[in-house]
Amino acid sequence: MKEWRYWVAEQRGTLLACGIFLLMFAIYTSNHPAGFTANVVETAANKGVLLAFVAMAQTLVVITAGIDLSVGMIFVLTNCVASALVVGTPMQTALGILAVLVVGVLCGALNGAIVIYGRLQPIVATIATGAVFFGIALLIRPFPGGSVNEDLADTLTGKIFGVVPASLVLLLVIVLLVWVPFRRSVLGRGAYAAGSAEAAAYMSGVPIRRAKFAAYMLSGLLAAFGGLFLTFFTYTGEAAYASGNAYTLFSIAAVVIGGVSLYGGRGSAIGAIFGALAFRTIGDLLFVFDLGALWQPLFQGVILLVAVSLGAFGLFRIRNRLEWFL
Amino acid sequence: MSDMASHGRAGYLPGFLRRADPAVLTAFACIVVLLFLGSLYSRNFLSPEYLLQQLKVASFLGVIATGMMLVVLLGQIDLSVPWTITAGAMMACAAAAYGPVGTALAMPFGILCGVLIGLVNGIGVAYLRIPSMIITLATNAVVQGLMVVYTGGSSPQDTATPAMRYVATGSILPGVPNAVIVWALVGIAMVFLLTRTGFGRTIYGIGNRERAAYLSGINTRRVVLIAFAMCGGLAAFGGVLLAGYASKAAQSMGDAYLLPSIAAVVLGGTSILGGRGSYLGTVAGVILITLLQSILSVMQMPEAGRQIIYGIVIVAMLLLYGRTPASR
Amino acid sequence: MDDAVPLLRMEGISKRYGGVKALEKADLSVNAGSIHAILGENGAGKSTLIKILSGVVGPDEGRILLDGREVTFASPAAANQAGIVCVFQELSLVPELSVADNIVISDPPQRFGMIDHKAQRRIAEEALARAGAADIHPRALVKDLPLSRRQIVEIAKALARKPRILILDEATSALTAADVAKVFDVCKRLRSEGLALLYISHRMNEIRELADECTVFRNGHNVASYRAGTRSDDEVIEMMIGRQYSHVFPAKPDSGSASKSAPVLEARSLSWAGRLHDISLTLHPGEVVGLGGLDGQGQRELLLAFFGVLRGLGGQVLIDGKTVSIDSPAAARAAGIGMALIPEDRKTEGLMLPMTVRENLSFASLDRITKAGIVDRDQEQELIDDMVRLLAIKTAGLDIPVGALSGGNQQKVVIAKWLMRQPRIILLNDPTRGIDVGTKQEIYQLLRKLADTGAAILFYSTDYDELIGCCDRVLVLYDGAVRRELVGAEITEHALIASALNIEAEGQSAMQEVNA
Amino acid sequence: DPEIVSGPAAQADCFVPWSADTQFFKYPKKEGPYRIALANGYIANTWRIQMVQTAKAYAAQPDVAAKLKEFKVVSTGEDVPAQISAINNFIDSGYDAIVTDAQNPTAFGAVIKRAKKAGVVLVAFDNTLDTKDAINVNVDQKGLGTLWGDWLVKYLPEGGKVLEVRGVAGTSVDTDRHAGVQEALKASGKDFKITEVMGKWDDGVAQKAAADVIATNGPFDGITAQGGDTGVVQAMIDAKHPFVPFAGETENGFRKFCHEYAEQGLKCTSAGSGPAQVAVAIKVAIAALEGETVPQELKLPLAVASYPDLKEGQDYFPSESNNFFVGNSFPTCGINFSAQEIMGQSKEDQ
Ligand SMILES: Nc1ncnc2c1ncn2[C@@H]1O[C@H](COP(=O)(O)OP(=O)(O)OP(=O)(O)O)[C@@H](O)[C@H]1O
Ligand SMILES: Nc1ncnc2c1ncn2[C@@H]1O[C@H](COP(=O)(O)OP(=O)(O)OP(=O)(O)O)[C@@H](O)[C@H]1O
Ligand SMILES: O[C@@H]1[C@@H](O)[C@H](O)OC[C@H]1O
Ligand SMILES: [Mg+2]
Ligand SMILES: [Mg+2]
Repeated sequence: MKEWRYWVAEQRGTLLACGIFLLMFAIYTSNHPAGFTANVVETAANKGVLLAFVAMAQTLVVITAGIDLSVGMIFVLTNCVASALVVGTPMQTALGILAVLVVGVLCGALNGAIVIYGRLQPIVATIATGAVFFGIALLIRPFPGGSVNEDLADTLTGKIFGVVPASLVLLLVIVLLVWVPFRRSVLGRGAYAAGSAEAAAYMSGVPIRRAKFAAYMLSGLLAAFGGLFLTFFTYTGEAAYASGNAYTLFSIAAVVIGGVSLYGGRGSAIGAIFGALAFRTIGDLLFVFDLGALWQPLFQGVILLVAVSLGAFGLFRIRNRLEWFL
Repeated sequence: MSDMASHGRAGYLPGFLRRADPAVLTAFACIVVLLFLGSLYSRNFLSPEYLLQQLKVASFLGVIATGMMLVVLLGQIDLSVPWTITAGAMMACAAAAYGPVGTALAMPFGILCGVLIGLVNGIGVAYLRIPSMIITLATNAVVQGLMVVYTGGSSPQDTATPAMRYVATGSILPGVPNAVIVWALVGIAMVFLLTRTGFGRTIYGIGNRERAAYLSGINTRRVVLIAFAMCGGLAAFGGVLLAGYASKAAQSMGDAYLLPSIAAVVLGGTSILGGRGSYLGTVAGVILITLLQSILSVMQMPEAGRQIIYGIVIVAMLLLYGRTPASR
Repeated sequence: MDDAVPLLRMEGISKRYGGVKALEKADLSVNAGSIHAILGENGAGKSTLIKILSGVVGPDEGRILLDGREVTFASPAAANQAGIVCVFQELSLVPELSVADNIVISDPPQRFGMIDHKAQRRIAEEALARAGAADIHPRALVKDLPLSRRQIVEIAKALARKPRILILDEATSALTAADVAKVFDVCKRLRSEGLALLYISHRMNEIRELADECTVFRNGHNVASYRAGTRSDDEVIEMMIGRQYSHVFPAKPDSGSASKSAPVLEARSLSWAGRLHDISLTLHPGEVVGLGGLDGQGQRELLLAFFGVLRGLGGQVLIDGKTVSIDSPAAARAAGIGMALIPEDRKTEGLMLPMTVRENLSFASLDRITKAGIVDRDQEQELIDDMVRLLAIKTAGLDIPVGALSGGNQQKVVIAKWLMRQPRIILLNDPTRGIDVGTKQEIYQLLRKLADTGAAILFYSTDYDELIGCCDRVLVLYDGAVRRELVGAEITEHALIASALNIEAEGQSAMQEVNA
Repeated sequence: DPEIVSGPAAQADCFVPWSADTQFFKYPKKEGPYRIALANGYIANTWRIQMVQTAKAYAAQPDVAAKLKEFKVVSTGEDVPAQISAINNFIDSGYDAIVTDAQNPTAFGAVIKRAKKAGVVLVAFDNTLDTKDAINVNVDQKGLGTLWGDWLVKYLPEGGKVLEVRGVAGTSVDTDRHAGVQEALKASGKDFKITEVMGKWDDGVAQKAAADVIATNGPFDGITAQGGDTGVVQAMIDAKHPFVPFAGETENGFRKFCHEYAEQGLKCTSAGSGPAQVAVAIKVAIAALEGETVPQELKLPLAVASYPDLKEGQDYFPSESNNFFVGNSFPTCGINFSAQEIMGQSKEDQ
């Protein structure tokens, strides 16, 4: 095999997700009454980036062969915290942002501690911590409200030079500052190894607990970036139970569309970002196709079903039935 | 050590006792502790009326969790439970609009709809090898779409039939709600299925290692398909009961059952990775969750506190007995 | 040398797993610059000993002295630090990572706190070359490699860690002669570099060739240590199994007597996915037919093809002279066909480890022991009793997890679960891998007994001795095709190796005759 | 930008300002026909489905249809950002007015700015927006709570134990209604002991919560519930709880019960916000585009029906589903849909 083939094989999931997204986005913008304009892209980007953060957060945990059903609640909780703290002078705002991120990291650390050191199954552990996070969010914000530094918010949700959505730039920066270093670090590799074959990794002397713990903490951090950005986008905080759960489920869908294996050890946060953008575009398609209002949820459901079934096409190429069970 | 053929008879304990692990016992102990704590707040928590009422409410979750347990034993999960419940309820009520025949067939029809949803899940998981977490998420969205279209598109009949009401709220044995009897029957059937039938063995086998089960000549895909269909049917049955209980079907009725049904199964000691768990544990888990929710609700705890305590109690109980073994 | 402090001493090591004493007051002493073989039956405690040595599990009692100083290892990483590196019996590679990632996994080269891919690649290439596997691409994913290649990667990974003590726990069990030879070269080179090697294997010839010192384990305790070459094989085996040991292989019937009956299984021009080419063969009741050749030449695929696992098969399969299409193991085991497959990897393909011995034994026969879907427990018990007796399965009970049995007994459970169906055609995929000599012998005898009662057996083995000792005929595969058929006295080590390597030799003309 | 003018509004019977200090808007007159969009959020409950159906029916009425070039509906689910983005998209696509049932009252600041800049009329109803820059149409949620509280005070002159079944925690609708109930009971000066549970506007949840609390804290002298009322009554029946005065919403099932058990003590007031308020919202949007004066906050009358005046065929429909909100007309605005008409209409429609 040529070198580039190995690269393509490694990136297959990501490339596929990227392809799906580009196709869907092309369909969307070419049918949009306003067309492919900076405003339309900005709107789509803002909405997509939010989910992209949560999906990245989910990815980190999924890579370790875990799942985080509390990720949406961390997102909601940090949104509520941000709506209380990220205001005032630039200094206060900066400290507020720091506090929000710390809250996210702490939530992730709590999950990690319970799963890794408490040895509980991630699914149930995070169902439970999700309830706790939501409860705290509700304490902070019994009703929707609060505020945020609007100048900063407008900058980050607006356009740079009137063209490039600032949200995409922000996302890129976070990817470069958080994901890439993690991916290329020993701990990052450890997280993959633990997700792929924990016992083997342990026997090989990989620091799997530390690696998984780091993954959970960074997951909390990324979810907090999501919560922060939600606050910039909405100017407020809200302890919304339904949307917390919705983001959790969306993030799982995004991660899968993004080529991240739910069995752990395979996939990348970049893929999950494209998965998130593609998932969001499913919703946007409602806007350009003239569907009866009552048919819209069904339409979204069917597209989602098709998108997640795409991976199944590979199945027909399988010629050894034992490969079903990998 | 010599050949141990003679040991055979010792294995003749009833299945549920043989499998009764410390987790199940601890779960039941937790129930007692919860009741005790509740009784400190109000003596009424120990009254027979309250306990029967709890059992009745628990039986809806119980029926739903039964199906969930089946797929969890396979190492899978069913996230389509919320709208499967709703679809079961709505379709049962819808059938009642079609004269006496419709009324008579309402319950089976509702359950059948759940089975169909389960079949779609099962095909996705077993034949298309899509991770269950994701295919069931998608079918949930599709069923939601169908129900929204149904509710808005044709004048819906959403009143439960008298039979549904009777099954959910009547009592054929004095003092014992029918719903509890229904759950008991479902539970007995499930215990029998899991411990005495070949199908039950293959469920555990597949949950442990599907590859080995397949190479043993088991049609594992069919078993997975059937398990999902049963899970769908049981969720829909839960919906039918709920509709009977509330005497009507409503869109959001399934939302409150997804996470509790998973939590109940796991609190009962069933491994979320599949292959290990007993029905008795699920019973304990269901009662635990139901009691916990009820006690927090009645204690006038504000929602925020209720969520926090709910989460902490679940983690605490799991730390008590739900930990995976240490690797060293 | 004897009065010098040994590089490693283990003293009074004990370890229990629940009620099982895996080790009891075991001692071991290893010198630098030597290869030390550990021998013993399945379940003798060999793996447990080295797991303790390499920090995977902690001992209940006893101490480890390295250079005369007492050490304790809290983790494999700690043992690595001290220069102890182990190639485990259960592979410790991470399938989703690349070969290079795996080779450097315990201590990747770093620059600015991040993994240095260039350096990692260099290390990997070097280690692969030292292990004699320069053909493996460092970027290939481990999960895409066949088992034999993985074992080589595992060895390369161990070498990259620059060990002082290198432990190979059945590291060659899935390797063919050619690969084994390469590994031996490596071992010998390392010895000359002053390393200590601990070598565990059930293959006597390997130990004969390689070892300087030997320690024999039985029932969790070291029963003897001796310099290599000072004991005969039979003596060693008797130490291991603690009883008299004679003929390994049962006598074969007159060659050709079986092939006079009508074939039960026949393949005509089977081909599949570019991995099997135009394979034709016949299998008669009462025959043991071997599949030979280098590992990975299509033998496994051929067995899977018969067993209904492969899709898109070309050619025909005939049972009792009638064409059949078998599309699943369920169809293969059905009445009228009656096939059984003892799979390659008992842990993932043969058994459900956490389930009980009972459940595993009857798992393939559930259809036979259920009436209206309900398990008939009395009938189940009877069948299980028969099988436990027939195969002399050693277990502390039928209701303990099968995973608690030793490897050899696990393998017996796999075989028993299929014999319970009384199959007419038995396909075996390297069934004695990692099995001690005593158990192997029992299996050979069993196979012959089954053949004598009319079963047809198709037997793939990576061990040439086995093919020679057991088989009436051997089909040697090369690149997915039958290269040569050896019958009766033609089955010699020389012929097997020559045709496996596809060497132009005197075999060539004979082969053409066969094909004609 | 709308000009801020003084009242009264055009069509003053319908466009009732919220309070004395409510501002009035006059938008620059635009030529019709108009492109109007409805940006709904959540869709999967009967109230919302009824609302969407009413919107479609209203837009299809000949006199309304004549003024519309396009009427588009999008439901984005419970996710606030998705709804915000939908509105942004409508603005960017040049719609003249956007009507919305907002998932969150405070999150739409940036959208409101953007709509204002683009000269788009933004009307929120039901779940309205905390803003002075868009038009809000709603019933008085707190007033609804007050109405319920007053009803209980009237029937329990000596005070007593009251069960309050609340809605979804954290929503303004729930908080406002709750505050209304509490204040009314407190204002009575009588001794009321209130037990609260969360019913989530859902019959099943409300029924379960009510059954629990009846078993542990019952019996009660009076009950108030927002949403899920049918389930609460069902829980009383199942627990053989005596029938007591009940203040609740407008579900048909609830009203059927109220009728059936009135003589046994289930004396009800049934009041709430009809889904038809969407039609009022559209009506205001058109008026604004036509350059008429409209109030910034518009108060709709509550649809109330109380013991002993519940009329069959008008206030409740025995042969119809339990599951729709009966109060669905605003006669002062000329909006007179019956719920059955709405829920049945689309059969021919599709
Ligand atoms: N994790 C475990 N749990 C329970 N029993 C165990 C465990 N590991 C090993 N044993 C038991 O300890 C004994 C020694 O096992 P060990 O694996 O050391 O044997 P071995 O000599 O390596 O055998 P083999 O040649 O089959 O690999 C066996 O009886 C085995 O069943
Ligand atoms: N094993 C390798 N051999 C040679 N070059 C490699 C190897 N792995 C990665 N590279 C090169 O290193 C650069 C980064 O690769 P890539 O983005 O795949 O790394 P990554 O995904 O961050 O980490 P990993 O290599 O652990 O997968 C690319 O130029 C790639 O071609
Ligand atoms: O106003 C509420 C509406 O927003 C919700 O959708 O259903 C219940 C109503 O009370
Ligand atoms: Mg890579
Ligand atoms: Mg071993």
